[in-house]
Formats: sequence, structure tokens, C-alpha cells
Amino acid sequence: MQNGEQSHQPYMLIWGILAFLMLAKVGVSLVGMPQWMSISFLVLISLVSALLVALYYMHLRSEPKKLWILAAVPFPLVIILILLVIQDFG
Amino acid sequence: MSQTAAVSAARGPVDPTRPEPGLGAYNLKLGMWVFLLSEVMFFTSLIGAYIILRFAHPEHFAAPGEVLNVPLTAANTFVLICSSVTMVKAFAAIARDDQKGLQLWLVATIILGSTFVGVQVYEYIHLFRDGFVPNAAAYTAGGGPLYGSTFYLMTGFHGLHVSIGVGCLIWVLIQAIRGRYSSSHLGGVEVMGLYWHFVDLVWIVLFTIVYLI
Amino acid sequence: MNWLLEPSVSTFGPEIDRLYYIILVITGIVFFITQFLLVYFLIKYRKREGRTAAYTHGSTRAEILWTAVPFVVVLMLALISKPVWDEIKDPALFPEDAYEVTVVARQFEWEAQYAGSNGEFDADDSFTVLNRLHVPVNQPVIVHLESADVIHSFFVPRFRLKQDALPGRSIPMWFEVTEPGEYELGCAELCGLGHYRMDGLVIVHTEEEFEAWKAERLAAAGGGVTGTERAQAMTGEESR
Amino acid sequence: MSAHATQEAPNDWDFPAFAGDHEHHEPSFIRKYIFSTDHKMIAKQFLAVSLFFLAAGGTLALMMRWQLAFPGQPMPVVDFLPSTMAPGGIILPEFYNAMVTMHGTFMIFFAIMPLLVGVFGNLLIPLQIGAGDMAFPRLNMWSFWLAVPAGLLMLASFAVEGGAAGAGWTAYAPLSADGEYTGVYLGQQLWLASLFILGFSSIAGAVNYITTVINMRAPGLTWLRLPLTVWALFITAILVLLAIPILAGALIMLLTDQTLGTTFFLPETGGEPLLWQHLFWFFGHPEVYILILPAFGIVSEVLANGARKPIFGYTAMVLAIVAIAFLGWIVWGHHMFMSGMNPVLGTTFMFSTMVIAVPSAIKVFNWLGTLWGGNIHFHVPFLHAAAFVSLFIIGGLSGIFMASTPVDIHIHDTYFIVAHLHYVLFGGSLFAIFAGITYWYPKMFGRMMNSLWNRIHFVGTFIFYNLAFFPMHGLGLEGMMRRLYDPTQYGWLAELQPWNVFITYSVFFLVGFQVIFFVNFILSMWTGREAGPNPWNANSLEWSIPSPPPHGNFQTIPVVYRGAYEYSVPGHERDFLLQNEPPDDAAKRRPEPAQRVDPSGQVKDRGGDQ
Ligand code: HEA
Ligand code: HEA
Ligand code: CUA
Ligand SMILES: [Cu+2]
Repeated sequence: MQNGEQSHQPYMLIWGILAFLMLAKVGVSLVGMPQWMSISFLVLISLVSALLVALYYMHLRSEPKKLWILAAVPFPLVIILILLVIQDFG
Repeated sequence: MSQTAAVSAARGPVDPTRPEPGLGAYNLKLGMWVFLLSEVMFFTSLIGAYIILRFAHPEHFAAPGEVLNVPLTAANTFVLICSSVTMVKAFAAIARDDQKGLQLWLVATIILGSTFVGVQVYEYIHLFRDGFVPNAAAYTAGGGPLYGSTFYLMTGFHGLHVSIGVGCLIWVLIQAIRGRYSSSHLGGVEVMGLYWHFVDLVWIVLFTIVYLI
Repeated sequence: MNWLLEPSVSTFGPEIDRLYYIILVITGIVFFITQFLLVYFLIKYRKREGRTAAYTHGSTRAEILWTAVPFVVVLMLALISKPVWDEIKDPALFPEDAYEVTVVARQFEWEAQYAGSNGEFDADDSFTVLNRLHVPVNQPVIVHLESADVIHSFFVPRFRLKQDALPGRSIPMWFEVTEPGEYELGCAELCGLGHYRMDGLVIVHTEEEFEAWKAERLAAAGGGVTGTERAQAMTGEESR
Repeated sequence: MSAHATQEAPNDWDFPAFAGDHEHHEPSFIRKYIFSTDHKMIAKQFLAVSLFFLAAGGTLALMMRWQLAFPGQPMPVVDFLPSTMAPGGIILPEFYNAMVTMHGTFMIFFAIMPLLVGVFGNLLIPLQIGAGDMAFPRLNMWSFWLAVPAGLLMLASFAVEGGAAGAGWTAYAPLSADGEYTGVYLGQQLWLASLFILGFSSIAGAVNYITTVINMRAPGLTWLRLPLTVWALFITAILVLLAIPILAGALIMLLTDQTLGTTFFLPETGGEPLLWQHLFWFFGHPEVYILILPAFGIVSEVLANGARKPIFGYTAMVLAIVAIAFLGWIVWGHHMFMSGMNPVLGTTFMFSTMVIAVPSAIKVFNWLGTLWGGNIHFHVPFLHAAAFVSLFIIGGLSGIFMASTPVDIHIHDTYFIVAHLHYVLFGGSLFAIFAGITYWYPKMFGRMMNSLWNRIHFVGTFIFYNLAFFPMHGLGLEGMMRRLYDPTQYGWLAELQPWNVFITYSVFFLVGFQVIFFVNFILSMWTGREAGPNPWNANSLEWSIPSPPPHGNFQTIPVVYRGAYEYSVPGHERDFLLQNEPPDDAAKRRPEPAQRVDPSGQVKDRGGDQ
């Protein structure tokens, strides 16, 4: 990481967005919309927030692509686990 | 097959000094990323269990806000988000060789992190009083005992991660005060940040799943 | 020791056995080919003075061959297994005119619960039998398998039937026996100290016998305050 | 410039240790033998501990076998055991259950896994990639020193009230979730805590291995020139990294069910016993591949060396390892066909399980291809590796029976499974471990093991192993259930008792032959022939430095010119070619050999740049 690069990172902007997204989530959960809709919104917003943290605060954005691949490895497994196991209940 | 071809095949490319460039991240950082992947799986098993149990037994869970204190936790979430920005500021400071800045932002992060844990403890105490306990036999709050079990395990392990993080932050602060870091020597701060932001990231997901859905 | 299975006595038993023998033949062929090649190469290419090993890094054609052939073989095995599995385990395909009983497993016994004469399980004359499951021959039987404590597994080797009993769930399974007789029932899932002696019998009657047996039990159970209690009192000779 | 130097390490506490440029002062005894950070010493520490647990697990197996053959008869020698286990030598059912559980646990978690991952991972990764040590030597030390308390807790659980855990190594809930069902409270909790701690050890190791392999390979050591052992260990480390945390989460839930009254797996209050099985096997199936992939690597290495031939289909071998590792994540349900799982899921898992036979087939046929046209030296490691191929095929093929859901209805939870798992784990993993230990023993200790005694051990083990475990297939087909304290209680099993007796006698001989190995292992450290740097005329980097290598391993950082399997290169005077031998030296010609075996007219040479 180059030194000069640091100060140009939009850290405060991301902070603002994260705070806003959090409020938006609380809002969504309080407004009585259909459950499937609120769940989709909430999941979407959380994913965006999480991605922002990873990309900017954890600097994934400026890391080599190989690290992206490495970081992505667990996620297919997470999805496989939950999607298959849930077939067994309910 | 001609002999010469075989020998040169066995030799491989002629440029012997061609280095194999690793991943482009120094060991400590790569190691931390790798470790965080295993943390993803750890939280997956806890959160996955929650999702599955909730799907199987919706009657055990209450609507958002019915049992849990959403405003308080939203505020607490904000605290954790703030601690992430202070942490990254600390890293930006040392990248500019700003020792004072590093120390100040680390202190801020420690305070925010401890606040988060403190609020969580406060929340636990109140929930306990309401009969929202992990012990199924003693559970009297809304929903059913699965709610208590899953809630405490997930938030408890997250809280444990934050607490460990605060401990490490204090250690990093001590190193910072001793002047161990510089712009060309900031691995310790950077991996601390990676861990801290990861814990923040997990909370963003947990907060949504546990409190809002 | 025997690679042949004991004859099965259920309707789907022969289908399982057929699959077993198909796999036995296929794996047997693979076994002999690979073991033969291994031993043959070990002997043929053993160290000799003056011999040099071949210098080769492989062959794409061979790789494709030995990827594709096993792939086709195992896919075929899965495809011929699927219908049998569905027939046995998919509740949507269960036979319709089945006789239904409930079996509750607990440490360390099997309790068969029979419906009363009105077909209800909690009727006055419904009754239970310990460690003996009486069923009619040549008629499908659906067993609702439950557990009162830990996981057990209902295993009748001669029926080629096994199903775990899961506490908190009632799992349906079915079978149809083709020969009257007494068949041993075991518990196949570790369930505690008595796992090794959780045995029972499935007693398969001819239709007339079964009706007679049932009538006798219903009569014994009926009329009392709780049918279950009375029936249990008289299973003494059958429980150990 | 070293490869790592190009990765400027901005911190002073993760420097790679290179002896070449470090001053040499003799470390204290404690630093050298106990809290050592040298990967070779840590490998030896793991070796000592896991061989201890192998012996402990074997001893438990022996006692189980006694009970199975002679139920209710007092076992000689063990009558010193307390009356809660075996009064007067008569084994109690609760003790039998504890033994089955602990046998499985010891063998899987404390013997085979540390042997393959802890020992060979630590020993081979730095040596074979030309590094001075692991990326994080101190973390590596902790990885060992977390495994020790975990092992001690596990051992201690025998001594607590209620005895050791008795719910099987799979600890199915609710049997394991509430002591009321088994009478084992603290023992089960210690089991859970011990495995949780061991998890930290494994993850610490995995982080180290992955970082080291990615970042610290010597110049010229490209991914496709890595020895297959390193590939296998690297992929294994990824499996460990991602699978163990799932187990850790499940263990924690079970532990709180036991201690805090939570209700994850207890159905009366809403819990789901099946959830435990899903989580356990989502970890558990990758785990069994953790136990076989490093074995694949070792066997590939040893077979090529014995046959004096390049490994056949190197790239296919690598791809097969990766494919197994990936497919390993989507087959876990094959352990749960009878569990009451949704039958549609059963079909899904049957298909994925069948498909996983394909990459295994690729491995098997490439091993055969490696032998084909070779000039085979039957050294001891080679014998074990060849036996591995033979026995792994048997174990793998029995897996096909179980993968077919309808057939599994009959054989699930019978001795057919026990036969399968011992064929893949003993015939597979353990034989590969024997191959690995005998192959790298000189590198570890500087001396050769006694070859004659090793051959006797090999022959005895091979014969009695098969006599002991092959008949178990038949017992399973006859319907003999697993985890059975006394098979004579069931009518249809009482007739099979002669087989149980036969198996038990075979096991006595089997264990006897292991004693030979243990003794040879210890004595050879002093009496073995001096090995020299390269006793097997092998190619990979560890054979270019003294045995045992000095602290820091390489005097100068090696430069790699070729893959690890350049045996019998035509036109080269020796039949091996070290990876770091500069091409100019290597090209010393020699006359055309008198007789050349080239069984393939058509096999295409794809060059040594692999
Ligand atoms: C090292 C460990 C290891 C390995 C490698 C394997 C490999 C395989 N296992 Fe095994 N397994 C265990 C360890 C292992 N297993 C253990 C410990 C258990 C019991 C756990 C417990 O309950 O306690 C178990 C249980 C187990 C079950 C559950 C049975 C039950 O409880 O009912 C099943 C079911 O499908 C299964 C299947 C397979 C298959 C299909 C493979 C495949 O990967 C095998 C592939 C290999 C081959 C097929 C051979 C080589 C291939 C060829 C020569 C090519 C040609 C072949 C064909 C065309 C068929 N295993
Ligand atoms: C790698 C794993 C591994 C290995 C090597 C073994 C090795 C052996 N196993 Fe094991 N076994 C398992 C893994 C393994 N097992 C697992 C996972 C289970 C399932 C557990 C469960 O159901 O929960 C199982 C279950 C199991 C059963 C089924 C029990 C039951 O269901 O009731 C049986 C029964 O015969 C058995 C027997 C044996 C025997 C006789 C050996 C022999 O090969 C042992 C040979 C001996 C040694 C390898 C070392 C001996 C050395 C000495 C004794 C040296 C002397 C001492 C000193 C010098 C100090 N095993
Ligand atoms: Cu009931 Cu085993
Ligand atoms: Cu498996």
C-alpha cells in the first residue's frame, strides 16, 4: 500500500454510508411490509454494508486479485450448507 | 522422442532466477486473511444453526423489537461502525508516520470497542431479568427456548471476539507508544485492523439477522 | 464368510439385492483389473540391471479414458439406484391400502402401538405390545416410527429395512412381507448401554391369523378405563 | 533475492528464519526440544505424541476385540482396571462404549490427523519448497502446544466420574447432549472441550501451511513444479481451515446443551437432533479427505521414486486432488441416508457421492501408470505405498456400495461400514504413514531404519490386517451392527461368533507386528546406518541438504529448475535429477543405455516443465 494512497481513501464517506444503511435497515424492519420483502431488503442492505467494509476498510479493493479469489472460497460452502440443510426442516 | 528434447524438457525454462511471486501480500497479512476465512466458517456454523432452527420452529422466535431492544442495539451497532472508522484512521495515520494520530485513534477504537461490550453486557442483564435466558428450562420470555439459546450463543461469541479484539488493540497501543510502528513497518496495525473490521462485518450481518428479521 | 445375502422376504428386498449384486459385479471387475495390473506391473517392471525406466509424463488420451469410463459407470449406478430408493423411502410413493401401526423406540425396547377397532390410536381398545411387532403377510404395512428418548434404528436384516427413529419426529416407513414367520429386529444406532440387547421380533402372520390375533387383543384391551394399561399388563409373556 | 524478500515484510516479528545469514548459537535445551520453533523439531514432537495415541488407540481396539470375541470373559492383563471399567477384567458395557468412542477419537483426531498433517505438513512443506521455516514459527509452536493439553484432557476423561465419552466418535445428539441418557456427564464435556482446543491447534497449523506454501516457495518453484505432497498438504490445509470451524461451532452448541441448558439438539424443548448430524458431517466428510489427501501425496512421491519414473499425469493428479477437495463438501449426507433426512436429499447426495469416485479413479490409474514401464526398486516405503494402492481400492470400492442409497439401507451402521472405514483409514492412511515414516526417517533422524525388520513388519501387517478387516464386510452383510458390546445377544449374530473370534486372533498378530515397528523405530535412531543426504536418490529439495537438515535448512536459498519427478531422464548419467541441480551440471551425457523399456509407442511427452 502506498502511503499517499491512504489519505485519499473515502473512509469518512463509507462511514456515513454504513450509518445510513444501518438506519435504513432499522426502518425497513419497523415499516410493516410483507415479510419476504423486508427480508430481501434487509439481506441486500447487509450484504452491501458488509461488502463496503471488506472493500474499503479491509482494503480488499486495492489487494491483488488472487486475494479476492482466496477470500471468496468459503462463500459457496456457506450457501451449500444452509441451502441443503434447510431442505430437511420446516 | 529425441534425446536432446527430453533433456531440455527436464531442464525446464532457461531463466532459473524467475521468482514465483507468491500472492503479493506479506506473510502476516496473508495469514490474517486466511485465518479470517476460518472465522467465516465458524460464524457460519452458528448463524446457519440459527437460520435453520428458526426456519424449522418459527414459533420459538418473536417479531423484531418484541423481546429484544432494537433501538439500544442499533445505537450499539453505530458504536461499532464508528470503531471501524477510527481503526482505519489509525492505520491511515501510521501510513503517514503520524505517531500521535496512531495512538489517538487506537485509544478511540479501544474506547468504542469497550463501550460496545459494555452495552452488550447491560443488555444481557436486562434480558435475563425478563426471563430471556439461554437455559431452556428457565426460559419465560416471548417465543420459545430456542430463541434464547441461539441468541446468546451468537451474540456471545461475537462479543467474545470483540473483547479479544480490545485486548489485542491494547497490546498494539502499547507497541505504538513504544514507537514500534512506522510507515514502512505497519504490518501489526494493518492486521489488527483486518481482524477488527471483520468483527464489525460479522456484527452487521448478525444485527440484521438476530434483531431485524 | 459369504458374499451372498441371506434371502430377503420383503417385496423390495430383491430389488436391493439386485442392486447389491450389480455393484458387486462391477466393483469386482474393477477390483480384479486394478489388482491384477498392480501385481503384474510390480513383477514385470521389477528392478533389473541395465534396465532404464521409461521416461514419460503421461497421456492425455489415457486420462480422458479413465475419467470418462468411471464417470459413466457410477452415474449409471446412481440412476438405477434412484427408483428403488424412491420406492422405499419416498412417502409420496407409499402403498395406499397399507395397515398402519406406530412403533415407539426407547431405551431399550420397542413398543408397537395398534389402533383400536375404530382405527384410532387413542381409542379405548387401542393396545400396545412390547418388543413384538405383529403384522400381516402380503399386505403393505406402514410403520410410524418414533422415539421417546435418543436415536434408535429399526433394523430387520431379512426385510432389507432400516430406518432411524428420531425423537421429536414421526418418520413413516413401509414394508410388505412375502413369507409368514418370525424375523429378528435389531437396533442399529448406538443408543446407550443397552444398545446391544435392544432386540425384538417381527411376527408375520397369515391374514386370518393376524385378524384373529388382533381381535383377541382388541377384546382384551377394550372396555377398560385405559386400554393401554390393560394391554400392557398382558404383554408380560412377550416382553423380557 | 529470495522469494520472500520480494514480499517486503513490514514487521519484524514474522521474519523467515534463514540459517545462512544468521549467527549460530546453540539454543537452550528447552528452546531446542520443548518450546522449539523449528518446524523439523515440531514435526518430531507431533510424531512422538501421535504415535503414542496410535498405540493407545490400538490398545483400546485390542480390548474391544477381546470383548467382541469372548464376551463376558475376563480379559487377562487388564484386571488391574477399576471396577467402573472392567471389574476383574470383565469389560462393562459402559466401558465398551467409551472404548469405541475413544478408539475412533484417538485414531482420527490424535493419531492419523496429526501424523499426516502435523508431522508431514511440518516436516515437508518448508523442506520441499526450499524455505528456512514456516511463515509463522512461533504460531507453529503453539499449534503443537495446544494439541498437547487437548490430548491430556481426552486422556483425563477416562478417570472422571462416569467415565469417558460413550456416544461414538460421531457423538450423535441427543445421546451425547444429555448425560441422563448415558450416565456420562463430565466425560462427554471433556471430549467436547478437548476437540475444541484441538481445533485451535489445527487451524493454527492450517494458517501457517497455507501462507507458507503461497508466499515462501523458492525461486523457480512454480505451482506446477511442486511435489504432490506439498499440493496435497496445501489443499488439506484449506480443508482443515474451513471444516474445523464448523465442528467447533457444533461442539460449542453441544457443550452448552450439556452445561448451560440450551436446547440446540434436544427435541423436547424444540431442538433438532438432525442439525447436529448435518453440522458434524459437513465437517466430517471433508475430515475423511483430510485423512487421505496427504496420504495420496506421500504415495505419489514414494511410488515415483520406487519406480524411477516421473509421476504419470502430474497435472491430472493435481486436478484430482482439487476436485476431491471440492466435491468432498457436497457429499456429507451419505452418512445420513437412514437418519430420517428428506429422501430427496438422499438422492442428491447419492449422485454427488458417486461422482466423487471419479477423481479417486484418476488417482488410482495414474499410480498404475507410474508403475508401468518402471524399473521398480522394492524399498520398504515402496512396499507400503504399493500396498496402499491395493487396499485403498478395496476401501474405495466398498464406498460405492454404501453410496447406493438402497444398498446402504441394508449395510448402514453395520460392520460393512467398519470394514470400509478401516480399509481407507488403516489400509489407506496408515499404510501411507508407514511409507512416509520409513521414507523420511533418514531425513528426520539422519539414520536409516532397519530394513529387514521393516520388511518383516510390512509382511505381517499386510497379511494380518487383511485377515482382521476383510471378514468384517461379511459380518456387515449378515447384519452385524456397529458399536455392539456383545454380539451374541442377537440370535442371528450368535452364529457368526466364530468369525469374531477369528478376527480377534488376527488382530492379536496385527498388534504384535506393530510392536516390531515401534521398537525398530526407536532403536534405529541410534543403531541405524548413517543415511547421507539422499539415500533414496530422490529429486525434491529436501534431498539436496544434509540429513537431518541444520537449523534454517538451506545454506543458500535453492533455485528450482524443474518438477520433482524427473527420474530416468534420457541422456542423463544418473536416474534422478534434483530439482535445484543447474541444467549445465545435469546435462553431463552418457552413452545410450543398452536396453530401454518404452512400452508406449504413442505416449506423448509433455515436457519436464511441470
Ligand atoms: C480416509 C477416509 C475415507 C475415504 C477416502 C472415504 C472414501 C469414500 N467413502 Fe467413506 N467413510 C469413512 C472414511 C473414508 N471414506 C469413514 C471413517 C466412514 C464412517 C464414519 C462413521 O460412521 O463412523 C465412512 C462412511 C462412508 C459412508 C456412510 C456409510 C454409512 O454410514 O451408511 C459412505 C456412503 O456413501 C461412504 C462412501 C465413500 C465413498 C463413495 C468414498 C470414495 O471417495 C471412494 C472412491 C474410491 C474408489 C471408488 C476406488 C478407486 C477407484 C477406481 C479403482 C475406479 C473405478 C471405480 C468405479 C467405476 C466404481 N463412506
Ligand atoms: C485411522 C483410524 C483407525 C485405525 C488405525 C483403527 C485400527 C483398528 N481398529 Fe478401529 N475404528 C476407527 C478408526 C481406526 N481404527 C473408527 C473411526 C471407528 C469408529 C468408532 C465409532 O464407532 O465411534 C473404529 C471402530 C472400530 C471397531 C468397531 C467397534 C464397534 O463398532 O463396536 C473395531 C472392531 O473391531 C475396530 C477395530 C480396530 C482394530 C483391531 C484396529 C487395529 O488395526 C489396531 C492396530 C494397532 C495399532 C495400529 C497400534 C498398536 C501398537 C501397539 C499396541 C504398540 C504397543 C504399545 C506400545 C509399544 C506402547 N475399530
Ligand atoms: Cu436402540 Cu441402539
Ligand atoms: Cu463421508
